[in-house]
Amino acid sequence: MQVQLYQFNLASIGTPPQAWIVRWLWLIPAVPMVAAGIIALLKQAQKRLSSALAISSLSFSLLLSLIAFIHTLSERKLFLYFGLDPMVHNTVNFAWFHFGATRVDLGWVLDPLAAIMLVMVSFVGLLIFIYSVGYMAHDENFTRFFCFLSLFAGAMLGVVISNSLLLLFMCWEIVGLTSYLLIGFWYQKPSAAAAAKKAFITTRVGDIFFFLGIVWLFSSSGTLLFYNRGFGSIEPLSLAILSTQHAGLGLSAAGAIALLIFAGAAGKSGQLPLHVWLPDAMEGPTPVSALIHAATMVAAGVYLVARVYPLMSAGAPPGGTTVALTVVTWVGAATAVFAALIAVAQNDIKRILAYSTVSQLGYMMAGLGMGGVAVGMFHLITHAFFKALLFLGAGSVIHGCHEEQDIRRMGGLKVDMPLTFITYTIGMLALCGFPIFFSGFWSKDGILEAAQHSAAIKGPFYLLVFGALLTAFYMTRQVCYVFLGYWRGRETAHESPKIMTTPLAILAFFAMALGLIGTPAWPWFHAILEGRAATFSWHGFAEPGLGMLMLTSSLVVFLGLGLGWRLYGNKSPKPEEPDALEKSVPWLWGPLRDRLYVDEFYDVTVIAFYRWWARVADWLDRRVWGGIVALVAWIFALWAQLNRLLDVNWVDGGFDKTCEEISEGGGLLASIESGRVQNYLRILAVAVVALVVILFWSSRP
Amino acid sequence: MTTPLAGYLLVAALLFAIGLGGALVRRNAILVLIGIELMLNAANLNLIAFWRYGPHPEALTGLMFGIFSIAIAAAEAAVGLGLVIAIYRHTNTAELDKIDRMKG
Amino acid sequence: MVATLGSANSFFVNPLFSNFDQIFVLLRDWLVGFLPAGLQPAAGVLLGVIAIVCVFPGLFALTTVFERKGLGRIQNRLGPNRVGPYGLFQPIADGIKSLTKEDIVPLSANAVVHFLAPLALVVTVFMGFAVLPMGRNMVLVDMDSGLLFFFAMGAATELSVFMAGWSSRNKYSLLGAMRAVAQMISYEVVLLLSSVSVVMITGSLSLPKIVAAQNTYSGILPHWYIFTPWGLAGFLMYAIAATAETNRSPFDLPEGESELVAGYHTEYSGFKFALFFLGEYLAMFSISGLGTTLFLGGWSAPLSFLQFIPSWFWFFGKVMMSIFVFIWMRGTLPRLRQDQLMNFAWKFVLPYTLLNLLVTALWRFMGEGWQRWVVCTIILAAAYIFMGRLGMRGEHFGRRSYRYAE
Amino acid sequence: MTPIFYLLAAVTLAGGLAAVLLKHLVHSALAVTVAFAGLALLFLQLDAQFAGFAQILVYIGAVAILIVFAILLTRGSDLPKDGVFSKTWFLGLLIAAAVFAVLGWAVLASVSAIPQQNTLPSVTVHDIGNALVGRYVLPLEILALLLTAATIGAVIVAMHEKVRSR
Repeated sequence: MQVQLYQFNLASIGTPPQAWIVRWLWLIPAVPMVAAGIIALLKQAQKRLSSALAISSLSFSLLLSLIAFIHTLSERKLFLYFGLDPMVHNTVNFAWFHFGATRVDLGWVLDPLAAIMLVMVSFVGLLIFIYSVGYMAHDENFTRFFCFLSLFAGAMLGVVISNSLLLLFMCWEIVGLTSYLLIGFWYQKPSAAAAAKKAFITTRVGDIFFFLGIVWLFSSSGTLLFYNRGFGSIEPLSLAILSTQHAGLGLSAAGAIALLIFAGAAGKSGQLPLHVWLPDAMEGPTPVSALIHAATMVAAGVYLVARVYPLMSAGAPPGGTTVALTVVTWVGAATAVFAALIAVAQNDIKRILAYSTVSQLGYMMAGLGMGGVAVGMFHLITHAFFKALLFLGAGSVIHGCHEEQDIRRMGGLKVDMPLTFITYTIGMLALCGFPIFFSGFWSKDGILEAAQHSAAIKGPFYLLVFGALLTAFYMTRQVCYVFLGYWRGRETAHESPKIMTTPLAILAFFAMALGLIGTPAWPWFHAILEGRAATFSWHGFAEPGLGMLMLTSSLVVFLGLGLGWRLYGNKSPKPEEPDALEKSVPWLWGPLRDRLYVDEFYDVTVIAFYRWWARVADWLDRRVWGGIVALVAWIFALWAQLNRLLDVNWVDGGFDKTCEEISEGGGLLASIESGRVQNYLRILAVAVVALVVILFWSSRP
Repeated sequence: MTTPLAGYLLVAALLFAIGLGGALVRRNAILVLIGIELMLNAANLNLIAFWRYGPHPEALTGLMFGIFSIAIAAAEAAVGLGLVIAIYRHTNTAELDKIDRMKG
Repeated sequence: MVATLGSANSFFVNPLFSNFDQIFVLLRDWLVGFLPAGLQPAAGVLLGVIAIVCVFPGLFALTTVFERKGLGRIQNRLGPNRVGPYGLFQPIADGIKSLTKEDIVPLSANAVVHFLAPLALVVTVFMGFAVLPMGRNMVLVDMDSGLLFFFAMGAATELSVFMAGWSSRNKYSLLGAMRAVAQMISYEVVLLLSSVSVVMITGSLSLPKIVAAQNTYSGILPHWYIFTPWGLAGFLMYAIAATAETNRSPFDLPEGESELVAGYHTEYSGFKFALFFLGEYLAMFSISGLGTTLFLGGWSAPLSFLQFIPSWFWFFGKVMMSIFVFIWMRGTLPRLRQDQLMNFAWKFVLPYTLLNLLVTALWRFMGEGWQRWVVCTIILAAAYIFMGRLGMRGEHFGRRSYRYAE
Repeated sequence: MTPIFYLLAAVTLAGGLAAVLLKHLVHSALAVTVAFAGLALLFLQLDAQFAGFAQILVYIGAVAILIVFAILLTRGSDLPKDGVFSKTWFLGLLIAAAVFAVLGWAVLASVSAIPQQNTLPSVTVHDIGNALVGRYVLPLEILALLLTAATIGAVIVAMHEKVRSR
């Protein structure tokens, strides 16, 4: 069987024999998806079974992901040992369908990028699954929730391992669908339903551009596979062609396609013009916010950009950059500051985190734009851990405060919820980029360093530094409101159950420890993604300007923390009281609180246009088309009346007569049906004898 | 009887006739089923005899038919006897000439 | 069907070991050598049959003492200790007693069927031994489809049990027979399916080939199937089914004394009863022999340096070990209820065996390497835990309550 | 045409005849078992080892037991009052005889025309297994489906109907 499979592959695709794990990689997304299917068939009451199914399926995926990761590492070690290029893309491709001479291929890929993402998604996902068991314990739609979560995890893992832009797009859309379903999970709440719709439609805007990009890529390169032994669409052969075609506006075809794909990524990752859905998405259950809208799905956009990075950077002069990357950089940097500004003036605990997520995604995009795959991906991974931690911490706080989400009605929780407080603080310090001990510092530092080295323009660098200041400030504000001071809510808070705090602790550990694999002294993570050997040396710190930069960013963080402490520290203002910042700079507060009027802007432009267009369409429908339809209906009614007259008078009489005859004949035949089995058997046997006799008689010469 | 094949075929024919006779003359539904099983077995014997003495024994056709029909007979017996039991529950008898509710 | 007139193969360099290992085969060949060549195969088979017919009833006699003494030990009493040294001649006394007892046939019993039932049982059980390899080259007939033959013979015993129960015209007998048949059918499915996984790996239904496939060593450790995840699971299922198939405790409901007097052989006495008794023990031997062959490496030695000990010693040693476990279980476990028995068979053992089949296929499919160990073990263990929990759902044993007669 | 064949044929036919003629249903069932066993031995005589053992396993191990169970469940072991043969038994006998006459005539008339080979076909279980999952895999799957459906169907048909009080 094994041999046959291999031969089949060889004959149809030309893939060489692959390791066991590569051939079975598809199981990683398939198992949670199958689990989702099974859970969908379970009754709502079977809570334990459904959660056990979901968790065990994702554990299985995690196990396979770890095997895949180890496989990648060992392969890399082997290749490095023999002095070969360690950037191996293990692919398994197969033809989905043919039309004419064209063939659409699908496939999956195992390379360092995918392997790291696999481990991250399945690990964080698993922790959040476990957390959800506690968080959703009393929800009556528990089973449905786990069905969606499993489906999401499967689709997200599918995005990660796709080797075809088309397969990626399919999984991408399933991810979008589950996001919609989960945001609107409490669809009885009008706000949740509206938020779900908003998320779906807004990301759809980006996806249309994405799809255009896919079509363009297919028409000009003839394949949608990323890697196909030198013939994939983002391998040098195809890139050389793409980067020489001109698409107008000074762009090459590669650049234009990259920008279109980036539009899709921007929609998913909440980049600047399309970021509006992400804060609203916090209407969903908190584990969803943590899983989808902080750790994994929104990172899918970043992952997509990292995946098609060769396309983005195609045709760049040595040491220079391309139009596409510049756009990515500026959009990212602008988003980072823009969202951080808004986050300063929000009062909903999850909304602050949502804007913070948008801002951090901007960082990742900027990092990708300026520093390459490794820089952006490192921040993605560290962010996934500490942001999931923050969201789960927020969920724990909300759970403990009896579904209260307004930070002005909390306070003093460090006494009531010590575990949550400690882990949340770790997450907050990691997010702020507190020096040395927290992973956020190293990943953010990498981005800043890349921005500083980016020769052409310094704008993004200053924006990002300002963003870092704001990040430290608003996080301090939030922590002060929630955990310090005294309790301002109604009922007293309580600590969450073990099943919720355990994932928090694990995530907190990683939020601190993950920084170790990406320090300048031992850039192991970057080495893996860029195919270099990882060496440990303290000289990594001795790069020119690095020390200065680290000092600057540390100072900025301390400045932010200090500012926050000065304005909010231990003060516990009353809920009605105006915010400290509002008191000092009221002219700035208003616009920030109202999210810089982006929603309103969309309301009066895009949505107003659609309203007007809907009214026009409605009028057309009622007056013009409706009239025509009514006319046609009237004509047919007339015709039907005529037919009825014919039927009653002519046809019915003849039919009745026929029926009588048939029923009489039937009665005659029915007398054979004695109802006794042996009678039938007897007739059958006689008939057989007769037939055989006839047969032999007729065949005689 | 010149050939062994004819011998087997005649035995099968006789067994078939015995089975048919049983199915026709007995009143109990279970015995009718037994008769039918005998007929089926007679057919099996034919299949295997043809396989053994036929022109292409290496093609396994007759043997496979035989094996498949043995397996199908198991299904047939299960369903048939299940039906007999169900009928017995409804009519409180397994005598076939008392069961004629399907009379047309 | 060709008898293997085994020539002593030169597996061992030392002729002494080899001769000792093949002693029975050589003996047979020597005896047969006196006859004309045309009669030799038939005579060889006949000798084998005579050997089996003599050896196993002898073993049966030994086992009865062994069992009674063992049970006595477990129950803190002495057991038979009057006839001969340590009561070792007890079976002889029992045999004489049962031969000389009056043969009672109930008046309303169906005399012919009543007479045929024990015969049919013993004969079909004996047939099963024909395909068991009891040592290197020591198999009566090496059939291509030996395993199938074994199960076909096993299936035929059910009918004789029914014959015994029905012909006695006694409601206890009939109930016992129906219970026995239902139980044997239920567990026969499991027995077959758990053996199928071995067939899947070996690729043969021939029992000597199955043993040969296990008779290799890595280092000093043997490649018995029980040392694989699927083999262990299959063996456990096989052992459960075998216990039920032979009506042994804790599955001995068909002869539950407290409910059914003695089950289907209530109305038997004297030598016919002894035949039933014999049949039951022979069934135990044969099913243990098959389990040994399928999972425990048959006649192969447990460690490679122990190969100098003759192969038949290992076979009979393993069979006697299984018999010991049977006795041990009888002395230890309480009897199940009928519904528990059926539920256990159809809701746990059968699904798990089916899963084991899948796992076996996976094992075969994944090829060499450590991954298949991990994956198969995880699947089987997870399924065991999961199904165990599912099975225990709703089984909340309340506090035991007593109702006394007033 | 060996004596063994005649013996086996006689046993088989006697078993079948006894099954049809015996008054007592359980006796019939036991007699039909004898016929099945005889057939299995005939299969062995035809060098179809696998089919022979399958015959024993399925017919004696399962079908015979099923029949016996059905007999006991329908109280078939009590003798009926008004005879075991139906009123039209003579007609049935006539038809059966006619069928046999036609079949026998057909066999005798045509068997000499068929080329016959007497060499022993060497078919191992291995070959049968390969054929089952090779050329005959589709019938095998369909058969598996049929068996599943038949099992479920038989259980549902024979199950006690629950009283629908609600």
